[in-house]
Amino acid sequence: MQIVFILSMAVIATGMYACISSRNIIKIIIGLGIANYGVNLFLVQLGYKAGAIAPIFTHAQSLPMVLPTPQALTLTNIVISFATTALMLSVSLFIHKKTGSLDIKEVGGLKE
Amino acid sequence: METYAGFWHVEWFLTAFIILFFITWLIKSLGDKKYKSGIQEDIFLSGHQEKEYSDYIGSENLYWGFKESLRRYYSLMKKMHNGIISEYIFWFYISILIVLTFITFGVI
Amino acid sequence: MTGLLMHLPAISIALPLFSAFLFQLLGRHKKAKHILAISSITVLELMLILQLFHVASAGNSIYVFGSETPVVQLPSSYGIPIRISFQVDMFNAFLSVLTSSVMLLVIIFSLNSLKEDVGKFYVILMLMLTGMLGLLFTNDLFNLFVFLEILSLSTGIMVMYKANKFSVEAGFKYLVISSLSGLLFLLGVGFIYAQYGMLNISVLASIISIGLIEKIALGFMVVSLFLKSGIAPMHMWLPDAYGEAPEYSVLGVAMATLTCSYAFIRLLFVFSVGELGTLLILGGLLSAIIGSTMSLIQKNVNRLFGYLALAEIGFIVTAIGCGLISTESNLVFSTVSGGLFHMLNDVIDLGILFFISGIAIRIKNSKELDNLSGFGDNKILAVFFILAMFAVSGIPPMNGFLSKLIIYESTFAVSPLIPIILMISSIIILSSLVKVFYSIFNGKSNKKVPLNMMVVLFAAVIAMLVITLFPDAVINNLIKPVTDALITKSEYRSIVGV
Amino acid sequence: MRKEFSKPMVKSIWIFEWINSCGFSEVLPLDSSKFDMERFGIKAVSSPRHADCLLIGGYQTLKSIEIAKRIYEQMPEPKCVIALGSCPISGGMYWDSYNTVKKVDKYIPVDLWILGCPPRPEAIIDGIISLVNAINGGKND
Amino acid sequence: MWWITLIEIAVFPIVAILLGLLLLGIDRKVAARMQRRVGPPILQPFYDVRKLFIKDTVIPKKSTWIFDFMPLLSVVSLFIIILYLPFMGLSPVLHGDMVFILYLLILPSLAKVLGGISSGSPYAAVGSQREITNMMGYEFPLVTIIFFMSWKLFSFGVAKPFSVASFTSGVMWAGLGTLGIAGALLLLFVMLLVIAGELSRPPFDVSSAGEEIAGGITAEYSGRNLGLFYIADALKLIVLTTLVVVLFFPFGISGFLGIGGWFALIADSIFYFIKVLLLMIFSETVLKTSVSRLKVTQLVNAYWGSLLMLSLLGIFIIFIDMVLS
Repeated sequence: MQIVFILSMAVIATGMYACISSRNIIKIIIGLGIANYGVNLFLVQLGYKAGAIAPIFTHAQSLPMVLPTPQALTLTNIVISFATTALMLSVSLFIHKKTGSLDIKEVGGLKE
Repeated sequence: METYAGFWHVEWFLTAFIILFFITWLIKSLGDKKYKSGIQEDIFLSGHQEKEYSDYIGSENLYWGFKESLRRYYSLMKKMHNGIISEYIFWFYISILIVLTFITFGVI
Repeated sequence: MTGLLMHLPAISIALPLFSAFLFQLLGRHKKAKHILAISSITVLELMLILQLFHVASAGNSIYVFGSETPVVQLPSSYGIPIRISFQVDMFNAFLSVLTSSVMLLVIIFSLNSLKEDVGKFYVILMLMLTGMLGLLFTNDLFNLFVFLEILSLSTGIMVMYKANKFSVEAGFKYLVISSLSGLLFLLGVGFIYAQYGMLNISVLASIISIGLIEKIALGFMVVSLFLKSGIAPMHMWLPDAYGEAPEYSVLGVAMATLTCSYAFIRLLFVFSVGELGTLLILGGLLSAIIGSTMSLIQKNVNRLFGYLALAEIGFIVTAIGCGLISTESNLVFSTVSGGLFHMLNDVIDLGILFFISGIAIRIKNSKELDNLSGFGDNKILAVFFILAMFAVSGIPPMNGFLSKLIIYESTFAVSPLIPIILMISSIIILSSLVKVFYSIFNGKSNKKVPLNMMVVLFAAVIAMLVITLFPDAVINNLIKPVTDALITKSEYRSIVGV
Repeated sequence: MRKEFSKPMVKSIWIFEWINSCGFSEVLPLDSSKFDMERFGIKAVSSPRHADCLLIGGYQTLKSIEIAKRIYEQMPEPKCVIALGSCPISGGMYWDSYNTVKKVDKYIPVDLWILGCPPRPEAIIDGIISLVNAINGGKND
Repeated sequence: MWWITLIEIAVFPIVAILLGLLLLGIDRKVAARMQRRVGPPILQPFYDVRKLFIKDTVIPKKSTWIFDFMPLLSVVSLFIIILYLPFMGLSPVLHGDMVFILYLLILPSLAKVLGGISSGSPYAAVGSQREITNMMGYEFPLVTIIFFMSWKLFSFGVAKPFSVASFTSGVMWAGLGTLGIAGALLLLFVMLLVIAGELSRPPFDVSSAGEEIAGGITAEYSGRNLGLFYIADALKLIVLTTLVVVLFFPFGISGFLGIGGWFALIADSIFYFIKVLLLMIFSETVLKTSVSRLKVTQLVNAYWGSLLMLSLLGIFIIFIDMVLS
């Protein structure tokens, strides 16, 4: 259990590091995506019980079941991060059309 | 209206304002109102006859004195707001560290 | 009638969503879309006002989604609250009325400045309103994350609505910032869930014992909401977003930021985390200083008002921070009531400023301060602007002065340095507003101001004058119960009897 | 017609100096402790809007008389003009040059001539006092 | 009793105008005497105002309607401040608190600035943005001193530490050792310089700089508008010196001499007049004759730098003194 927790924290850390170190907008979006996957991983492993089966009630064997709510949270988060990434990608397309480059220095037109 | 360490009464302020506005209006009406139109109404530009001048001072150089005296502060601000998104996120990470240290070590 | 009252929180979310969906069906006739938008928002506002009075008289009301009778003790074997529930107390009822009236004014203000994509604009506006009302009413942590994301996405699109080079960049930054903050908020929710296995705020508040894990979880949640409401070191996206948003709906974006600040105020007070008070004060003071000094050197008028909004958030956050730190109940009450009263005044005063700049930009169709001049002979606009300038910078007898008076005279008991810095930043705000006054009300050009914009301006100014002339009435039966609802957590916690 | 000087004007006369050449070096000591003009309520002012008297000194060229006339126009109504030194009277030393204005009176109605090239500070003070007495005595023109 | 206050509301401002103009006359006379000049008669300001009210009031074509309204607003706001301060040694007519007075002190110069801006002349626009810079400057030390003193009142356990009435209980010198008195004198010195700044007197008169920007803010004003600004300047002198009297020397003389009734009233007002006169002489007449004008950047550096440090030093000394005793 501890390993997965540390792994998810590592994934989140890499995602967040990718956001600040990359100079290209697409890489920032990818970084955000990775961080989202890290959070999803963290959420899913919360309800994990050793040897339990998926929480599907229709004619399920009488074995202990994994906790269903974190999986619901993860599903919603996946949907939301999907929508946000799609929107950001289309916006970066638009930015490229308008400013001709994806580098954050050129794009950063709004100075002080 | 009572506040923690003071108070504020609107009604007295408004009555005083109305009475004193009337008194000042009386004082002002003592003066002379009429004047000769024409050249007398033009703006005094040390005597020069500017046909079309823009008397408007661009918003860039208003408060030059204040900006000049706080030059170092404003150059720091220019560097801080330089429009690069990864800088903004970097500031967010710094704030996370500050908040987490503050909240875990209970620094009141 | 009482049936309707029971279902109000759910209806207040469903109505904007449903009308957002309807706009697509109406196809091309613009007139119907305008009517639908205005009518749905007015109906919503009346219901929310009704709810405000109901809550004022009958205390908090809770609404549970998905169980037989809407208001029932939460069923399950031994009372784990697994259903999503909305709780309406005096604080978020008051803010919901404020939000919906702001949105109504924004819609009326932008009636004739929308060319052809009327439906698209109203869909985004309705989604923003859904996000805000959901954020206000929700009693469930994960639900708060979902509504935060809805609000962020729709406000991001609203900032990008003008689709020119700069607004797209501002919108992109807004989206990146919001998704990052949503991400970390979810991490905090995950930690809380790992520890207690439940997500209902009021139940958590009653059984939570602040240990290390809870502190880290609350830290993550609160920091991401700081980022979303633009407190000092993380504020750079705010002037970009306000500067580049379309001039008729900037107030909507401003309202979104204030709703995010509601979220973290609610969390901090419900979970009674005292340590963050000093941090809030430092962040508030820093944003007051940066907001006021940076607004002096701006050239774009809405960007300048964006920095003013940042400074005003600084005032509110400092007052709330002092409320968190201090222990003596009288001091806590007056600092928090000062902060909330300033939230109300700030929305109205900034509203007037944004409406006037909206009118100026619409007539001169340029955002630069240098070519907005030409309203010298418009007497009404000049008087309104002067009143708003007095109000924002807190010159008596305007309403801004009332709330700033409460803030100064209560935070000074915490430490005299705080009101000194706040007062200096409000003087600098005054000078940047004088600069805007000089740019706008300079030349003479008899351009006609569209009627609907003047109606909206009149409404905002009347609201300001009502607060100015009857401060005791406003404070005693509006601000006092709202502050009590926020500070006395007992009713908020005990409503979900576990 | 010009509004006439009235009695209360006399106690405080604010002058606006339009002095080109040597006259200024004579007007300067008026503020000094030796010839204190402030004891008569006379104050040098920096904008014609505030001024009552226009002090014209030094030789006036065709261009500068244009500006002087404009300044005179922009002064509020009860106003007077004091010509300082011989240059405004008859062009002074430069009477024979082509562009000096020989007689300022043709362009601006002058009320008081102070002779001297340049007139000494006492002469200026004495001139202004005589103007004050003239106004007190009712002879306005 | 409320009609007595109405009468006082109407009478006090007129008395304040006369007193203010008288003080201005004495100020110019003393300044002249310092330069070994004879100097204008004491009643010179009265003649100036009378003359200004006779002259034409020229309204420039390019100026907006605010140009004509603002002199009125600046005089009205000064009248209102006088009612809230203990004028002529009596207790204040209306009860307000220090934050309100601090904010109301901004209104006169703000009205002057708005008038200058809407007069359409570039000289006035430059003058008014200098005046705002000046205002931003002198607020810092002023606010620091006043908030420190109310904090001191608060630590003494006074109920309403911000109300003017509690200030008149002589908070400054209460319970101070020798060190504290030195700190208080330092604060008084800073306050005198801030007063000179607020009146935009010579070392700080960047806004109405005669030579550089011909006439500064009031370049376009003439006739009765200028007269109103002249009266506003005189009233501001009274208001600010009364503010310093409230902060530093609020005690009356009648208690000391032990005379009661009407004589106490007269004795108090004479003592008040003497206090105001001395304060005015030391604060701005001395400065007017000895120091020349600062540049705008030096102005802000002076306020936010040296004067602020001085006031913090004074506060620190008093704090140490309070801790020791």
